[in-house]
Amino acid sequence: MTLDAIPIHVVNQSPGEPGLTGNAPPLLRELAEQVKRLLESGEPSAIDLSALPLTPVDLDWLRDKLGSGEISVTLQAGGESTLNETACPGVWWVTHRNEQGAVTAQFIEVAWVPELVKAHPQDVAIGQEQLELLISDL
Amino acid sequence: MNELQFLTWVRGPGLDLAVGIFLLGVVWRLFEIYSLGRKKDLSAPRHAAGASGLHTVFRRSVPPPGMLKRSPVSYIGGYIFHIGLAIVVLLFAPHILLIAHLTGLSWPGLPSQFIDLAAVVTMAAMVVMLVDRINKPVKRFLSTFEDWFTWAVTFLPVLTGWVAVQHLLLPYTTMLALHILSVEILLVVLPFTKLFHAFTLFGSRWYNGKVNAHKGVPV
Amino acid sequence: MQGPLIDTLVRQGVSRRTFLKYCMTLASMMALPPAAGLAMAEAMAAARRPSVIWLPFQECTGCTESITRSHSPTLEGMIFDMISLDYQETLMAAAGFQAEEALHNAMRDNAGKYLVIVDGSIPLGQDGAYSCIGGQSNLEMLKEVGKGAAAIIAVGTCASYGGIPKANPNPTGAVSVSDIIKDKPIVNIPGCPPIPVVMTGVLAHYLTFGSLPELDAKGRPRAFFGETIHDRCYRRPFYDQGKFAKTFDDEGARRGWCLFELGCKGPVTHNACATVKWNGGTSWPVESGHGCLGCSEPDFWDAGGFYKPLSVPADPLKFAAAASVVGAAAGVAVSFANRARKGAAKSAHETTTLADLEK
Amino acid sequence: MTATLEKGIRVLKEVIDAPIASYFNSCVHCGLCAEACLFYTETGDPKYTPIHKLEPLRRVYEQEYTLLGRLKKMVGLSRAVTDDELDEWQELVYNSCTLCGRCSAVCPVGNDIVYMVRKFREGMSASGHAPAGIKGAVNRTVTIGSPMGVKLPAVQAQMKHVEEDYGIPIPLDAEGAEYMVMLSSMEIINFPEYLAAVAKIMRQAGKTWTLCSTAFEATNAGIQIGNSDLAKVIVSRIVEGAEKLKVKTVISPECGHAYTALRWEGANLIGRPFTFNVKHIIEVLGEFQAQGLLKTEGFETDKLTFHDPCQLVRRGGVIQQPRKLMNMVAKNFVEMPDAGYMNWCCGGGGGASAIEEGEELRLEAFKKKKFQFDTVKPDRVVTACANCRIVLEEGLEHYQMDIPVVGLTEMIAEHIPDKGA
Repeated sequence: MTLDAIPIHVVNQSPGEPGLTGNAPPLLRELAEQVKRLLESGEPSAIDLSALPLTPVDLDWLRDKLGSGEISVTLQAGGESTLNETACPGVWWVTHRNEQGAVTAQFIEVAWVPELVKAHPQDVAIGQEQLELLISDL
Repeated sequence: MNELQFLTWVRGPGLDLAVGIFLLGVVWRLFEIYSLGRKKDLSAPRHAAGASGLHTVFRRSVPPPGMLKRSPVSYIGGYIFHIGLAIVVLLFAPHILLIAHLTGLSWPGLPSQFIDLAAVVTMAAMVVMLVDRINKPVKRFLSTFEDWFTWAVTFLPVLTGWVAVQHLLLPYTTMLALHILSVEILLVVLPFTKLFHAFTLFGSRWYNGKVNAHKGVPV
Repeated sequence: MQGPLIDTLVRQGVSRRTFLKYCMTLASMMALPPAAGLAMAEAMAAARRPSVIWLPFQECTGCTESITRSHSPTLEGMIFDMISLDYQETLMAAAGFQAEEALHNAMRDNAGKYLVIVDGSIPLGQDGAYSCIGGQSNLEMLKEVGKGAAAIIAVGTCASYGGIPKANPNPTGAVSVSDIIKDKPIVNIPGCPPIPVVMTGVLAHYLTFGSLPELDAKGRPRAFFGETIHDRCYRRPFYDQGKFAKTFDDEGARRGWCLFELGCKGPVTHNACATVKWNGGTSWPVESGHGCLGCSEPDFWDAGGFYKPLSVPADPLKFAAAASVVGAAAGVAVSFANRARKGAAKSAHETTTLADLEK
Repeated sequence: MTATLEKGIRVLKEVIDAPIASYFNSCVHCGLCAEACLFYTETGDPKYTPIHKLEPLRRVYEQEYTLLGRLKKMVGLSRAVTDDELDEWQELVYNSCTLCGRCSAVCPVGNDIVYMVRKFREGMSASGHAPAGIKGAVNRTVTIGSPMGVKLPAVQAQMKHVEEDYGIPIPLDAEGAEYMVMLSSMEIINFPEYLAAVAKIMRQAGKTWTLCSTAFEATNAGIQIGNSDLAKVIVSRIVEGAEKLKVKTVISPECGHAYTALRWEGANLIGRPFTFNVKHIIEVLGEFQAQGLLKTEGFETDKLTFHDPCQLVRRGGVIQQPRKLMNMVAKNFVEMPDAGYMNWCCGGGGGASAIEEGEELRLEAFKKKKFQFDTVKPDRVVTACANCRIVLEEGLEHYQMDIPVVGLTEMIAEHIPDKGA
């Protein structure tokens, strides 16, 4: 039997949808603060979702509110990672998985582009070498 | 000693010791008390319905006429805390497990929410009884160190057990260990204090019933 | 993100993104702020490889196996690439005098700066003769190597608390690292075996911040050992509802009910199994249907039986028969004494006369 | 330790038995016995709590018969019982205890407290700590034959009086009679109607009966003071008399403690079962009534209530008979609250009425009876114990309540037609 099949009774219910703890809405305010900071000083920030007491229903609610934006990045690096921009540009929903596909970490990042997406100059330098090699082979 | 070592000690050697002293004390005290014997009553007996030692053992669990009104706190508080103790001790799943493990006997328990309520009500009743002991001139007058001590020794297992289950105050491990320790203290002092009434009560009621049944009085 | 470590990794085909992702995940597991992942990556990439001496004492190599054979060898292995493992008997190619020389060179060259990892307990019985390496007892070796260490990491329950060698009756007189070394920072990473990511987390923390992570009262990193298995167990709701598996094959066990009655030590065990899981996040003991043994706690082997529920004492009726017999003997003795006293009082009875009513 | 104290303690060691040990170990100091004791309820003084009246006995038990108690005594954690202490306890054990047994009836752990008080009095009397009033009564009973100093000639004068007034012969020392009738001094002096009543009843029932010249006095002050040796001397006279006259049944008069002394303690005092039965006059009347040997005519019409003597109900088991007899002759019989098994004591039983210095306390405790009487407002009170009768009369007079007290036997006899039998 799968874990999902086990009926879990969530005691801490707020009025409204069952399973909501009420811990999700304040995150929207924090995100607004972080977006403001990004605009003012260019400083990126992030919220570590696995460190917070959020139920799956909370996460669904949050993801639903934030919606989906224009960019979806899939990263294959020691397992798959997805970095999806939400309907709020600059706010990214980041999920890291390991090789087995289990979620190892989940963040909401506030950045122009998540750090992980950017190519590192030294990697670019390697790419340059690669290109030159290709050209020399022409 | 860390908390797991503490728990291991109270579950292991501590409990061995406590149960040992308890059994030793109970057997010794029962011999000490009942070996004194009593003289045969040579007067001609009179028989009456409902008059016997056994009748009195049961009948004394109910207040005699008029007494409930005269001392409601003693009776109602006493009932609540004795029944509450019985519920908490005998119907809490982990306790049943312990008994099953020791004796092989097992029975269904109550949901922990109910046990939780019973524990709180029991503690409340015990506090009321304590206040009554402090307030009532007769009880205060009769009270010695032993009365306060045995109250505390009885109250602590309920309190620590409840706090442990509720995950309050101290880490669960420490609280559980303290709970078991408090039960051990209770076990050790029981045969040597008034708490021994848990055993002698039956003998006392039986003697009273028997002596008076000889006269044909159902007491 | 530049430095000797990342260069090595890149050469081995690990991308910078993979490394960054790993650091972010690790930071999240260690309950560090999200930004720490990036800082960690930057710092570790540039870190100088500290010299590490790994001392194996009374152990079963399970801890080494746990770490070296963890499911994502590239990731956990990376950390070992961040360090210069100068002495590890199980892994090193050198042997005999060559190995001893490596040890002494490392100690001399990095005096005061090297890290010591210990797995296994230290026997004190027979002057330590139960476990010797190259003719030197574990005790002497630990003292000698420990002298120049920056910090010591005790890996596994044996090194942390004495573990199975220390189990009753402890024939070798086994003790833990912290029983011997008192003047060095010591991190305990207990578990039988410990969770690999805890080991790498501690190393990463050391490399990133140059210090050891915050420890609890038992010398364990709070980030991983702050909560009990029970607190984070997915079967916890069943405990609260009073739904328990009674045997390993009953309906309750099949439905995944709480394993408390089958002896689970989750409520008193501090470890991260319930969140980090094992085998690359595949599963962990409770999820596989077996209660927690409490292996990351001191003396778990002697904690009253793996299959005895916590509320059930180890063997409370141990003295029951003896106590009852002694009680009966005492009781009978007192009875005889009492009867003698009463008899004496009776035979000394003087019939009361009217005159006796007066004082 | 004085010789008398030593003797007292030795006697206590003799009488402490398994029930007492069990009782002391069961007491949880709940204080409920106080609520059952009229000396506490009417004074509110906690020292009158029944179990507290036994404190010295408890210590003797603990120090002599428990291992821990002996250790405690050895290391000085437990005080030895002293003469001064027993002096102090005299008031608690005698003046403020009528052996009514209400405490024994309510104790939730089942302690028979009155059983222990009775035993404690053995030690108190042996060590010389009994009150002067009861000592005097015992002295007169043993030396003269009656607590009030009544001698045979006084009884014979009474007999003559009755024979003249009613024309019924009163047999004396009639061997082989079925019943031997006992009297209490109280009846001989204060209530001579009793003898006449018994004569009328016996004549109607057609039973043979007799008085005994060597054993006419039923009361036993030895039981009240709590001394088995002296009680034995007194009860032995009755046993000898009854066995000499070969009677089947000895009838205890309307006196509570006389009944207890003869019916329940007698055989144990002499150390062998009686060869005759012992019955209270009310029991005998009840039997006659049931057998149709008791026929009455007419009814009392005023409001009557019945005061149950403690030794008859709680301590004796005679509960229903008086009610049936009352209804036989009374139209307006009302019960007081707590009547019957739980009736409140008159306050003068167990020898208490003989203690002069206890009078004030006794009258204070009488407020309980006053309350009972005030509740039903009877025109007259009927009882079946001469001592209760005297104490009730005193109390009623003190509280200026105009309620006469009558004996049940006499009242029944009044309704027996003159041409009976």
